[in-house]
Amino acid sequence: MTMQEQRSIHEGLEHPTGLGARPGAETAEMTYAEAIRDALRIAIEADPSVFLMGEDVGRYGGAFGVTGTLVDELGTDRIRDTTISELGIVGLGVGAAMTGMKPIVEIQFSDFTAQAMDQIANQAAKIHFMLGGEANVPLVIRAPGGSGTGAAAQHSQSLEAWFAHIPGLKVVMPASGDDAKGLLLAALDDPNPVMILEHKLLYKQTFEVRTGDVRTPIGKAAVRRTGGDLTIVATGVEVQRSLEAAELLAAQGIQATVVDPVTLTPLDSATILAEVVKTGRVLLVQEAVQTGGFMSEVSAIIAESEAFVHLRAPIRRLSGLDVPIPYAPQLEKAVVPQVDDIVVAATALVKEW
Amino acid sequence: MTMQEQRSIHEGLEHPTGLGARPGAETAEMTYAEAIRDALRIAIEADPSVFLMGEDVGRYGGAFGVTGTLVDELGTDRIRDTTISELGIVGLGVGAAMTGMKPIVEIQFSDFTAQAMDQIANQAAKIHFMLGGEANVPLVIRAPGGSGTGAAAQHSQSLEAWFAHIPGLKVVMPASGDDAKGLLLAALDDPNPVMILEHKLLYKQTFEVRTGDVRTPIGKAAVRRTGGDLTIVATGVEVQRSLEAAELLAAQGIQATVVDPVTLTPLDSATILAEVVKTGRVLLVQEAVQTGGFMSEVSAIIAESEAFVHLRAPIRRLSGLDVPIPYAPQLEKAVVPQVDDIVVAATALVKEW
Amino acid sequence: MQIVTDRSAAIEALGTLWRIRRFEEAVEDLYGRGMMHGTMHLSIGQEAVPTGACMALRRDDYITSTHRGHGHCIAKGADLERMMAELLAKDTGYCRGRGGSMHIADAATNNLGANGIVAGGVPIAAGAGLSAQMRGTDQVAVCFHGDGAMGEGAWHEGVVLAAMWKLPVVFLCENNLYGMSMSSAKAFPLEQLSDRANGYGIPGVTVDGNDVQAVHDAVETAVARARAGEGPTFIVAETYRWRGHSKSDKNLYRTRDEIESWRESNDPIARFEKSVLEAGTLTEADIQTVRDEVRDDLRGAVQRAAAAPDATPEGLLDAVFAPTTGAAR
Amino acid sequence: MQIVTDRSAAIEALGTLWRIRRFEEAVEDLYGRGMMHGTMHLSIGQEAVPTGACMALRRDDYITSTHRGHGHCIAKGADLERMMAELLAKDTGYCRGRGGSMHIADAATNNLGANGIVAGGVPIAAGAGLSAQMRGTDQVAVCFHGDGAMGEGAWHEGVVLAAMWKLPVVFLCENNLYGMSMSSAKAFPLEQLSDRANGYGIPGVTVDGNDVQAVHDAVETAVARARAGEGPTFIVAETYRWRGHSKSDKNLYRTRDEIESWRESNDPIARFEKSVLEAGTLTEADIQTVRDEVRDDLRGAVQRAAAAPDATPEGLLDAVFAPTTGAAR
Ligand SMILES: Cc1ncc(C[n+]2csc(CCOP(=O)(O)OP(=O)(O)O)c2C)c(N)n1
Ligand SMILES: Cc1ncc(C[n+]2csc(CCOP(=O)(O)OP(=O)(O)O)c2C)c(N)n1
Ligand SMILES: [Mg+2]
Ligand SMILES: [Mg+2]
Repeated sequence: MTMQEQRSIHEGLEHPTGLGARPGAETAEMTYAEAIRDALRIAIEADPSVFLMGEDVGRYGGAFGVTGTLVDELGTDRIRDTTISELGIVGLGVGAAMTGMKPIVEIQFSDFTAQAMDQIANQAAKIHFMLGGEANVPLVIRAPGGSGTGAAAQHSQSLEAWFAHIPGLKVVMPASGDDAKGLLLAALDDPNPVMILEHKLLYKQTFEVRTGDVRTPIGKAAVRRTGGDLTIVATGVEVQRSLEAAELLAAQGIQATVVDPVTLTPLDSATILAEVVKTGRVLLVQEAVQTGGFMSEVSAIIAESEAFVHLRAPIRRLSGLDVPIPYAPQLEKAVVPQVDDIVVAATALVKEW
Repeated sequence: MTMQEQRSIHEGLEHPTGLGARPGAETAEMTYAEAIRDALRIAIEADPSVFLMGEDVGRYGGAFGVTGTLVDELGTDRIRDTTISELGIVGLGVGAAMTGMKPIVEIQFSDFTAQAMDQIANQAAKIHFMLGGEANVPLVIRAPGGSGTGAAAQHSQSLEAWFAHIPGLKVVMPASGDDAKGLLLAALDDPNPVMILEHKLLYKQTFEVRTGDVRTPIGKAAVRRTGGDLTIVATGVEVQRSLEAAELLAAQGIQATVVDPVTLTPLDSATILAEVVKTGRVLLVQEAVQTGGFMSEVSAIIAESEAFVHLRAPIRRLSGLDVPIPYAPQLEKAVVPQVDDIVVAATALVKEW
Repeated sequence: MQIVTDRSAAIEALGTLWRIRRFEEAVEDLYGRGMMHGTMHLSIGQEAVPTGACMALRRDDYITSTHRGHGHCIAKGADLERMMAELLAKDTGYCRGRGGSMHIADAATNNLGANGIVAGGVPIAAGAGLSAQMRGTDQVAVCFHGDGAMGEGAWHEGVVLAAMWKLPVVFLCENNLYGMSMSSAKAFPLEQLSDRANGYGIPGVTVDGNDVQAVHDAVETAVARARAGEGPTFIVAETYRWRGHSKSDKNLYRTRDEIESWRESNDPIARFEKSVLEAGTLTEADIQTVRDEVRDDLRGAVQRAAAAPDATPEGLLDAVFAPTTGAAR
Repeated sequence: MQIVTDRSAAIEALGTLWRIRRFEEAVEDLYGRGMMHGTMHLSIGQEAVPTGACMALRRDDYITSTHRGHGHCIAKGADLERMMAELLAKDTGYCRGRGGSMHIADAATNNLGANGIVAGGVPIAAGAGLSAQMRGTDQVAVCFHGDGAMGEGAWHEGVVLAAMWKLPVVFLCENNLYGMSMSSAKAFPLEQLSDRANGYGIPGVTVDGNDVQAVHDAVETAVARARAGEGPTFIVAETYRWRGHSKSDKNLYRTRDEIESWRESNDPIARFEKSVLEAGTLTEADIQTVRDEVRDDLRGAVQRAAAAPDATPEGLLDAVFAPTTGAAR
């Protein structure tokens, strides 16, 4: 296999199953990046308090091309290039959010939320509570996560578990273009800080996306596919890998349900548990490193719920290996769950239990 | 109850059970803070490459009195006051560790690791791997966590789950004075970065502690008490609360095993699972907020292990509420598991299952 | 604004100075008697900075404050009873007992809050300035911070962004010579701390922080500059903390003499009283009236706060998020 | 050290300049042909900075580097084959295929590594300086960073601590005018970027970054100062990046003319060759010999690297931690 072929694999699938638009509006084909741009345009045009700031979001068009030429349409006031100062960017967002604006801040790679962790965890998320309700922080943070681009350990992490462990912060992970748009617009309605973890491999993929000013509800899971043999819960890019795996499994006679939590906190446990009860077998799939990953939380919720007695098998996790993401393409692929890995894990679960 | 009485409750118990010295050496009574100071003195005197740096660790004696008058004994070179620059402190520690020193850095409150997260997660933990083994980072980070001092949401967090989710970082939580000493000395033997999460409420408590140059092994759990009815797994200050609860439970005829993981990563799952299998009932107790807490990881490990089939009850977690730590003493106590809460949860688990 | 020579301004300033001093003395007393929980950072000796600064501000101007924030909060106009109730862990406190001293904010006076994180308020203040600039108001944000905060990356990033966008922000450093135990003269090898501004292309000013009028004037100039769209200013107000950093402080890093000399010859309140007497603006009797009023106000505030219902854990889970009300557009 | 007028120094410098240039051209070519993975940050046009700087260093002096780090790594003495093998994701690469371009380090030359985090190396370099100071060696750490890094809190904190402790560190800013697309002139309202040093009480120097000798001399002075225990220096070397920031860069934030003018009239290699010819230090033939040698070396390195075994996932889990060997005392 040439590197070029490997690269195209890393760019992901062009036509995911089950990740189309939510019902109720007209739709158009667009990439995940375009869907986000559409949401940005709609919100910023409609509401003078909304603006975007981040590194290279203006003339450059965003490191992943999300903003594109939006600065030409909306101006440098509303699409605002910052210095390389993640803590400052989020902190200014907090201050602006407390004083009548609705900032959207872009962190160029979600790995750099480490720089901004104080403003995210100790300020944005806690201010409403600590201050006894004297202030709200309607801040939206967008940050791309995930591996698959050969950018190695400091540019490829899936850090959702950190954010899910911060009370006061809502965390969403759009797995489709439609949700990327709908969640961003929903986040802007929310008086609380919302972290949107986008995925780098999805940006260039095409999806069916609702047009106009639409919403994907925060706090509601999506059942992307149903099947009676096992329930797969997957997040981010692993949703489409799980859907693809489900098709391959179906060909072998194994029917899988695929649940996408969409929102990690506040989590829609009810939907997840209902789907677990139906099949009694659970496979949890995430790109993040296993230890302390968000799927451990999902597992724990299941294991202490009423669904426990309906389990006919141990709760299986399929996660990234507990290693930093390596550079080499063959290594990078090997350390996070791919379609085949899901098929193998699901088959074993169904065959053995 | 007066505030003074409430305060003394918050300072914790003077004589914990099951948290004495490990066998094999002479012992002395000392506080948790003194035990750490003893370890610092031993290591710094023995090894010219070891030193401590942090905010107010010198003349001030440390925000929690850990260093005391150590600077008089060891000098300002080895007990080094820094500016208020957590990212810089850890970063200088990384650089010094890569070039022949064994720095111990103190973060005054573990909440401020948020400031230093890039150097902890993206640098210290990943460098050995990313650089293909060209460098080691034998850095020890000490940081006090936990609530109970009325310091509110930005000074009271239990953030171990963040660190446990970082491959390349070892994470330990000493629950006793003896372990506080032994783990620090063991961490200094380790060529990898080790995060030691101390607990503020323990600093002034007296423990039986081994004298001299001793070790508590990293990566080995401690069974603090055994009993056949349920297995409690607890970390940090909840270990002693669980031991106290276990005594109260015993008075009601319920016998509890109490396992203290001691090291969170790499976790000694084998010991935990062995104890789970014996009782079939598990109660996981942590001070951290529940969602995404480390006990979710423990739950997930149990639920996907061979111990699964031995479970006769759902895996119960008893955690901090999913709220920032409030200031008012009555609120602060209400949001983290106290002895009574453990008794109630354990009793319900045993009675109902 | 002339404070020293204007009767009503002088009375206002004196009232603020004493409110801060008396409030903190009451806190110290309540804490000492075991009636108050947690920790405590007193600004006794530093009262002239918030007093002078806030008199240069409008009610709709913003401030961000610090762990040592009672003075800022009072000077911006907060209610003493709600402040005291907060410290006494009452349901009627500013934070309903959830925040305590380190997190009091007051929406009514555009006080964005104390902050337990050193320099945590610096980018937040810059953000408030950005908001004012974008909304086209001429509001200004004053960021109170300590000398120790100048070691933090957050300080740097907030100032960098404010300087680039010429945001209407005043970074006001209360240089009480120490960040906890670290001497700022030792920490930052600068002739004067305000030289730091030279690294950012913004004006840096040093002012006698125990002189209400001097602080006021420096802030007034910086505020005018900010309102005119000319960007941020860095002001260092030289002052001194009489008490320890917090209750755990044994003052080992400084001498008793040093503390005494500041208390005796550089008490900002004594200096202000002397200057208004000398200027003939107020009489001894006027001053006594202000003191008495403050004493009574404070006594009432403490009594009412103490009698208020304790904060309760009920509803805590619902207090984490602001209620969502549906589509905002 | 005289480079321009000393034959062996001139040959060394020219070799380094060309090694960097040719290495990166090879990388660009391999990437374009789909033989290389990931992303790529080329320093073509900036070669004089690492070349001049590292000639002022001893082998046991430390460097920290950046995402745009090939030049630093080569100038400090790394092996081209192992570098190329790393970029080709080979098991024989410096990082065994685990790090790629952004994480190459070389223990043999005390190169503490490239860093994917902007300003990530700044506190690390200060830590290496602290280590040298504590161990009582006279080693120095040179911290290469970009102009964009000056916006980061990490930059600030590293410099603050280095200044306080007078650490033997040289903060060497490669000012290529942009941090990705952000103009540093716009980002930092300073007359010259080296004025930033004025906020920290350390010397600030601006130097022509496309002049090997000038860079060398500035670094030599700073290194001498550092070795003498007088503390850190901030040097800004003015240079220009010919290529886009990385492959995704469409160069929309700068003009073609600007790029062309630097390439044509300010190529650091052409300038160096001209100066050594003019000085009579080297002949055209000498220069051609250097170029040929570099070409051959590089060709060999690429060939051997390409033929080496691919990195494999085996053993990855064991590569996370350095092996523990028991009690260190
Ligand atoms: C990020 C962070 N680091 C450390 C602390 C602990 N701490 C609280 S106040 C303080 C000293 C602050 O000094 P300065 O800024 O000068 O303010 P001052 O206390 O003198 O008013 C320290 C170290 C903190 N609260 N936050
Ligand atoms: C903390 C962090 N923020 C953002 C980035 C993304 N990024 C990589 S290089 C770069 C520009 C750096 O500019 P400069 O420091 O001037 O170096 P140059 O690329 O010009 O050599 C940016 C924004 C990063 N890698 N790390
Ligand atoms: Mg101070
Ligand atoms: Mg640059």
